[in-house]
Amino acid sequence: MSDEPGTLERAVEATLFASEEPLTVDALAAHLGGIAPGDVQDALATLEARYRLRGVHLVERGKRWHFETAPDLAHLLRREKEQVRRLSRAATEVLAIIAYHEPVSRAEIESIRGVQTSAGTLDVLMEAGWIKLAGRREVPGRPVIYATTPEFLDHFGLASRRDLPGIDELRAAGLLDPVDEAMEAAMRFDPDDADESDAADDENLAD
Amino acid sequence: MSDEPGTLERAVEATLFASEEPLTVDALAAHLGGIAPGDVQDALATLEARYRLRGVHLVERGKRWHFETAPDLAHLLRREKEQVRRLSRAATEVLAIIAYHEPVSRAEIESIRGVQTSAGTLDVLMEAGWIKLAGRREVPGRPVIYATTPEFLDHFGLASRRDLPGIDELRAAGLLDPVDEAMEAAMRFDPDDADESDAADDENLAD
Amino acid sequence: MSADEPFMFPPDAGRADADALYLELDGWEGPLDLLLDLARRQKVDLRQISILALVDQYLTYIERAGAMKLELAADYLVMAAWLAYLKSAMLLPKAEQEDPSPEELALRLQLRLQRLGAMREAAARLMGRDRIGRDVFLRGLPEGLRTDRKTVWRSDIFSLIQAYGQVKARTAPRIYHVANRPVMTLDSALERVSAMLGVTLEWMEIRDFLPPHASPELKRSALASSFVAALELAKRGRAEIAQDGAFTPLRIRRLKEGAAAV
Repeated sequence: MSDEPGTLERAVEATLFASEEPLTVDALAAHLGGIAPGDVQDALATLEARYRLRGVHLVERGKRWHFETAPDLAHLLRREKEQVRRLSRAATEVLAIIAYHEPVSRAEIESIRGVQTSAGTLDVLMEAGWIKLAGRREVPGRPVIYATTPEFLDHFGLASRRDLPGIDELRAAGLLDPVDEAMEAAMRFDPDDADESDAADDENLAD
Repeated sequence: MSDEPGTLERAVEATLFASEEPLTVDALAAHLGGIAPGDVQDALATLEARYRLRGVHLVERGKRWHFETAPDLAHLLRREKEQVRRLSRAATEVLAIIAYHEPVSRAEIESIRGVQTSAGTLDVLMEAGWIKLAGRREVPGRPVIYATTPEFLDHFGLASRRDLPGIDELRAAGLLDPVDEAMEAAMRFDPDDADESDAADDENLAD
Repeated sequence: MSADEPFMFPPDAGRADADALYLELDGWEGPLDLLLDLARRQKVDLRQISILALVDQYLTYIERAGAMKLELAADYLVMAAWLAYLKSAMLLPKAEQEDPSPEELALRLQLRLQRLGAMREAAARLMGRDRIGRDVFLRGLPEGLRTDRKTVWRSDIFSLIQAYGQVKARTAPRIYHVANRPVMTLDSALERVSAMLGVTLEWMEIRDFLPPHASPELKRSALASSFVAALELAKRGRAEIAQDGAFTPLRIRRLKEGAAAV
């Protein structure tokens, strides 16, 4: 650390080191006594760059910032007892479906998985703090809908939902659209012809 | 952090960051897979120097190393937030009675007010710094007696208690008229006084 | 058993033993899931799988499982029945097709499998990310940030003396004043009417009994009292009352001693 850090930079650094949870720019600004959020943002950018090569990184997850160890050092730090909850395959699928489709109802989850989802699966994900109730869908029956939380982004190292692996490709391929919609699109086109060419099919499925 | 840190340095940095307790050189060396303690010592020295000007310092206490907030930034860890609240009617009455009659016991306050006074009300006035315990009345039961403080005079802009208007002056100012409104309010069940719980009392006290 | 490995036995291979099959079933949740695994084992793009081949595999699987006396979930059997129907429809000549066509049903199934496949892959990639507590770690000993709330109480001298004034006003001994209202009591009316009846035997109108210079309020009270007094005297047999019609003047006259009341 050859060049001397600025006062605000040091303050942001100390606050994020000490904090027990990730902090937003606004929370940092408020904690530091009403600093302009823009200045905090600048300090975060400087810090992020400074730590980029270090054993500890400054990262932004869902608009909240925290320090964490560098991913390449994982092998040194793995604990003897696994801290991470092992999810069942059902739970990982449900989590992925919620993350890629949110907000989504239980019926929609089930229509993708083709099986009923036990209440326990959603409970596990709620308990982990990765999904939350996100209101109700305004359709008959007003089903509850689910969405992911900032803790989800945090845990999986995602800056935002746009960072979900492959989400752009899946969306472009129409694989995040409901089957009914894809059916309609496919029927407009003769499916036999569509099968001839992948490109045509892709276009067709991407609504 | 302009110059690139060494591998061991990064490993030590990440390990100390993630550790739930301060670590000795030997513990670090063992954790990192049998590195020579001398090399760990060197890495610690380099790190200590690197962090010297930062918002977080690497420090050794009793042969154990850990990161901690730079001493000059310790104030960031504890913030005080001030919240201004208006004294409730009940508390104002009790304060006025103490001011006019001091020193006065709780039983005396109640007999003047004509209603029970919760302990919470007196606590609030103590917290505000406007009343204090002024010993005990030498009567059976030796009840605690209360009096006002210099802060009380200060806050209310009084040079001394003699500046408080006398009964005749109050009457002349119409403040002794049994105003319908005042009557009505007084006859109502007073939740401040009825509720013994401090928490509920606090809520009620904030008008 | 990892999710990515094909954990199904090949339908035409006899190498899977009963235990393995049982375990596989245990881990599965439903027909789509099973179909997806069958489809994947064709090692082709999901968009190009042969639904016919898939149906064959599934039905073989159910047959095998059934033969092993496993309790198959209703889901499996419903799907099996549906697929058997789909297969027969696909084998029939086109002309005899109903709506929706087997092609449509097959396409729908294909689309569903694609979507489930995409989500399974996404889930695997998600789980493979650098996860907190497994690959990256947060600070082990955070000092923690604390915000202490302090209440600053506020009041003013006017509120204070007003409050005291109100306490005093509320607890001061109260004196009640009852306004002197103009009334004639029944007793005085009785006295007055008896006295006036004593001077004559002629009929008198009730309003002649009222005090001549009284205020309107007193007159109303006197009228009521005098009327009640007249009734009382009539009851005692000392007076008689007459009225010619409703709302006509009420007349009163003294009765001679011993005479009966009217």
